[in-house]
Amino acid sequence: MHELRMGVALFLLLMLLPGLARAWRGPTLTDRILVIQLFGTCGVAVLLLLGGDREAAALRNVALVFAVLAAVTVIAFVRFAPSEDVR
Amino acid sequence: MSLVDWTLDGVLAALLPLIAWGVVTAASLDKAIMLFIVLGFVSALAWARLDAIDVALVEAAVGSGLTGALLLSALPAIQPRLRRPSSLARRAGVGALLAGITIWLGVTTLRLPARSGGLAELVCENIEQSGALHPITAVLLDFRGYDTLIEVAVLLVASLAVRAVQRPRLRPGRRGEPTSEPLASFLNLLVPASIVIAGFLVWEGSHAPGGAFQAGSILAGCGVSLQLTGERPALRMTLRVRAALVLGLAVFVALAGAPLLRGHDLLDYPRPWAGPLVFALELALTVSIAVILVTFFPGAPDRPEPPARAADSP
Amino acid sequence: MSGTTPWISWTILAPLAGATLSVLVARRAVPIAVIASAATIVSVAATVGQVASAGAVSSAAGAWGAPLGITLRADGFGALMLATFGVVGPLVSLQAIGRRGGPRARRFLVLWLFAWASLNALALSADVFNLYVTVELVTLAAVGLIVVERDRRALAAGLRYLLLSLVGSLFYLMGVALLYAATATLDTELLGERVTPEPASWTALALMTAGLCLKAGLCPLHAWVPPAYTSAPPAVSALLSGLIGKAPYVVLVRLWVEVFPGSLGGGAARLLGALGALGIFWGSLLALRARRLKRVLAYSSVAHVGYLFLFFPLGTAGAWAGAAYVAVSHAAASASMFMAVEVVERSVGHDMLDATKGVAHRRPLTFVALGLAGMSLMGLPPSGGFVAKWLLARAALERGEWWWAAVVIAGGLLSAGYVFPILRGAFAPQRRSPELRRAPRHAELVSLSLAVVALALGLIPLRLMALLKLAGRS
Amino acid sequence: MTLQELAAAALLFAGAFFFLAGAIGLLRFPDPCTRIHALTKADNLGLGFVVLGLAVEAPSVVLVAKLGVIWVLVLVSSSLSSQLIMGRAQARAPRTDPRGPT
Repeated sequence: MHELRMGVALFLLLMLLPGLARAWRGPTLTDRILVIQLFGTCGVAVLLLLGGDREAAALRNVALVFAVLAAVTVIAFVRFAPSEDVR
Repeated sequence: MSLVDWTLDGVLAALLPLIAWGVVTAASLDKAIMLFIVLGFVSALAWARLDAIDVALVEAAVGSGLTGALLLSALPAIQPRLRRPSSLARRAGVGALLAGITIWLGVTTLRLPARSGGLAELVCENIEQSGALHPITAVLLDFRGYDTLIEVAVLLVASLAVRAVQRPRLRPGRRGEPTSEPLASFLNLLVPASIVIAGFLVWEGSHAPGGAFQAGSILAGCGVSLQLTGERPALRMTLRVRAALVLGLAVFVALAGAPLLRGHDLLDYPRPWAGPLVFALELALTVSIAVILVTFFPGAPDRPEPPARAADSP
Repeated sequence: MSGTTPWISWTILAPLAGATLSVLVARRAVPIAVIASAATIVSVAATVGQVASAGAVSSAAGAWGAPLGITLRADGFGALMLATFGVVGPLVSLQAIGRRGGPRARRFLVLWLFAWASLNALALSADVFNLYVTVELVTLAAVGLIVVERDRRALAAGLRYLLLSLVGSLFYLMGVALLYAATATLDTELLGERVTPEPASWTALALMTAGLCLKAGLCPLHAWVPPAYTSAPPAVSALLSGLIGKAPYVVLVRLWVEVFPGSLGGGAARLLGALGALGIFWGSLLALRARRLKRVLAYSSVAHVGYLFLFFPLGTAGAWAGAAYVAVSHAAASASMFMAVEVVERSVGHDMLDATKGVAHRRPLTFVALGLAGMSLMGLPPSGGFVAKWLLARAALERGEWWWAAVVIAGGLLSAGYVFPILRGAFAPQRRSPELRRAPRHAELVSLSLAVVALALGLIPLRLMALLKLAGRS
Repeated sequence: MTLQELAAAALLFAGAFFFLAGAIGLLRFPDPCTRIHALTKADNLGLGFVVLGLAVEAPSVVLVAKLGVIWVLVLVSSSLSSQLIMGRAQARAPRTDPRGPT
């Protein structure tokens, strides 16, 4: 079961690569903030998977922190990011 | 460690420099910031993987969450000025120097004699007498509490310095954009959730990874959200805010000074009370760290400036 | 620690408590700062007294002791730096107290109290990681002080200083990590016993030294110094050049003398000495060419950092006394000069070199101060600067390395070249007396008292040296 | 392999599939509006299935509750984020694209 969870975690990490490609290419800031959202969710999932077979709840706390702060970046983005990009 | 574990670590280790390279070579500032936030996510995962949960918590909260928001909020002020890439030769020179140092450090680290984990044993031996059952908290607030005392002063000074140079120009909430319905209901959920989670993390800190810094960052994230959406006005330096700002340092200085009056060394907590005292200190620090982090964000001016001065800033 | 009053801890906690309180009760910031300063001065005096009578004093934070906890230790060197900070700093801060507490003066006082606490903590720390933390607080308080007037140029200079300083900190911190990995301790005394000549140790030493040299502004890493010292308010420049600029050097000396005792006299030490000599020449030459008073003083500070580094290649007790004397006398003299420039600038409206023309008759106190402090900078007897340079030159000749002595003497001549024009312009006869604005009286008095301190340092050299000899190993 | 483990494995695989779908959509879809559509699959369903997969095996109810809280938090904040991001994009769209019905 440990193997399976690690395998899924690894797979999710690999899913970050297409995200990175999108972040690199853009072309708009909107695309990039979407990538950040994907990474946040992926991060939560990976942390939960890593913590799945451990006694310590600590890793799930990291996921909790990720989850609760996920929107702050987006709110700052909406407030402050320059606006010239949307096509 | 199975093959999957190794591959997982390998992918993480490969992702970090890849993203970092992207941050450094990004053509525009906004792209660099976006990639930097991503870098924060991945390094939090890496710390978690290294079993440094405390660091992972801080990285998740401060490194990616708050820092990302802070960088984004600085973007409008600096965007037009970033137009001058340095010469290729200079960049190559700096790059070569840094690469050299990095390789040398790597070699030196690998050649270090394999010894036991530093002071870890000593920490575990003495943890019963300290004010916390989690080794990291014990080190931060008891064994090396004096370091943390000065670090808290560093945070407060940083806040004062930032406040000295902030302009009221970027004060959100003045823009007259009404809070949308979903945003309002989200904030209604965020505030209680943040308070509960922050309290939970402080409590965890006494026996598990967690503590004042992580909890403070959560509260700060909530405060920043309220401030950025204009739901709450920017922090003004009222007496109450100033009290929250200095609470952590004040409690810390008091805890450091009180033993001196009784002829002991500084920060020498009376041992039976060490646990409750450290916990009270954590609570005070949580409040202060949260307020200090919020003051870093634009929109937290000294006091309401008269309109004449607010208008003349370019 | 038992029996004796823990003055050593109060030297840090008193200013820290004062700073905390004056943030909270901003309206009463000035009286709080006065009380905290008085308490700190008493603690510093008592600590210095303890060290002078009974030798090094120490205290273990949290009663844990090394290697688990952090030790504070006041030896001769630490006591000397405490005394320097405790005399020069409060005198400079008097000008803010004298201004009767506008918001700027209040911000200045709060940040100065934080800076003072961190400087004292730095002088007393016997733990390489704690030294890092104190250096960080010194740096951030310094940045806060540079930008205290919200001036645009100062903001750029402060940010530049902050970024370069953080790079320096990063290097230092990497060194700390390596040392801890190799020896499992952070305490300087234990490190001195456990450090062995292996790649990790000297890599750590190299990283930490490079970082601290950047922070100290050793030539050729001094690019941040002139903009910071010239765009900050003069009182802040006085603190920066006189006290805060010495902080990284204090850490560096602790590293080289206590943690890596065997490293003195090697090729690296000669390299540091050579960079110091380069700094003396380059700083002095730029000071000669400078057209503004503050710029002259900023480059003069670069040159004086150079003198401090001549200690490393010489490494003898005499050279050590000389370097410590440079640190102390330059602190007083440079702070005095910056305060005098404040008076001139306020009187005339600018600080070009010719600003001093004909002002001597109208601001006699300031020009007595400029003259006395200038004597110390040039190294004329009987000033503290003279004793410092004489000790350094003698130490060089005793070791048969006359070239260092030549550097010292040449540096003195060059400094005469940039100090005399300031005074000559002032005493030149004027056809008509210039229109002067009101100048702050207390700044004049502060400048004069600092200049007297710089001069007096030359008259009581033996007592100071007796204190320094307690510095143990050097 | 017990039935419980099988169920967990299936759920985890389902989660992974939706993450894959989201990532590919983010990379391949032509414009931000469609990309955000792809992304919500990963956010809601992908994480949801992973959480379910872990919950099946969770030793205690408290842990299940905690997983649920995390999922709900991510759901709420991601739907809000999508809304804010698209709101921002649309608020500016008419300026560049005022004419021409599509």
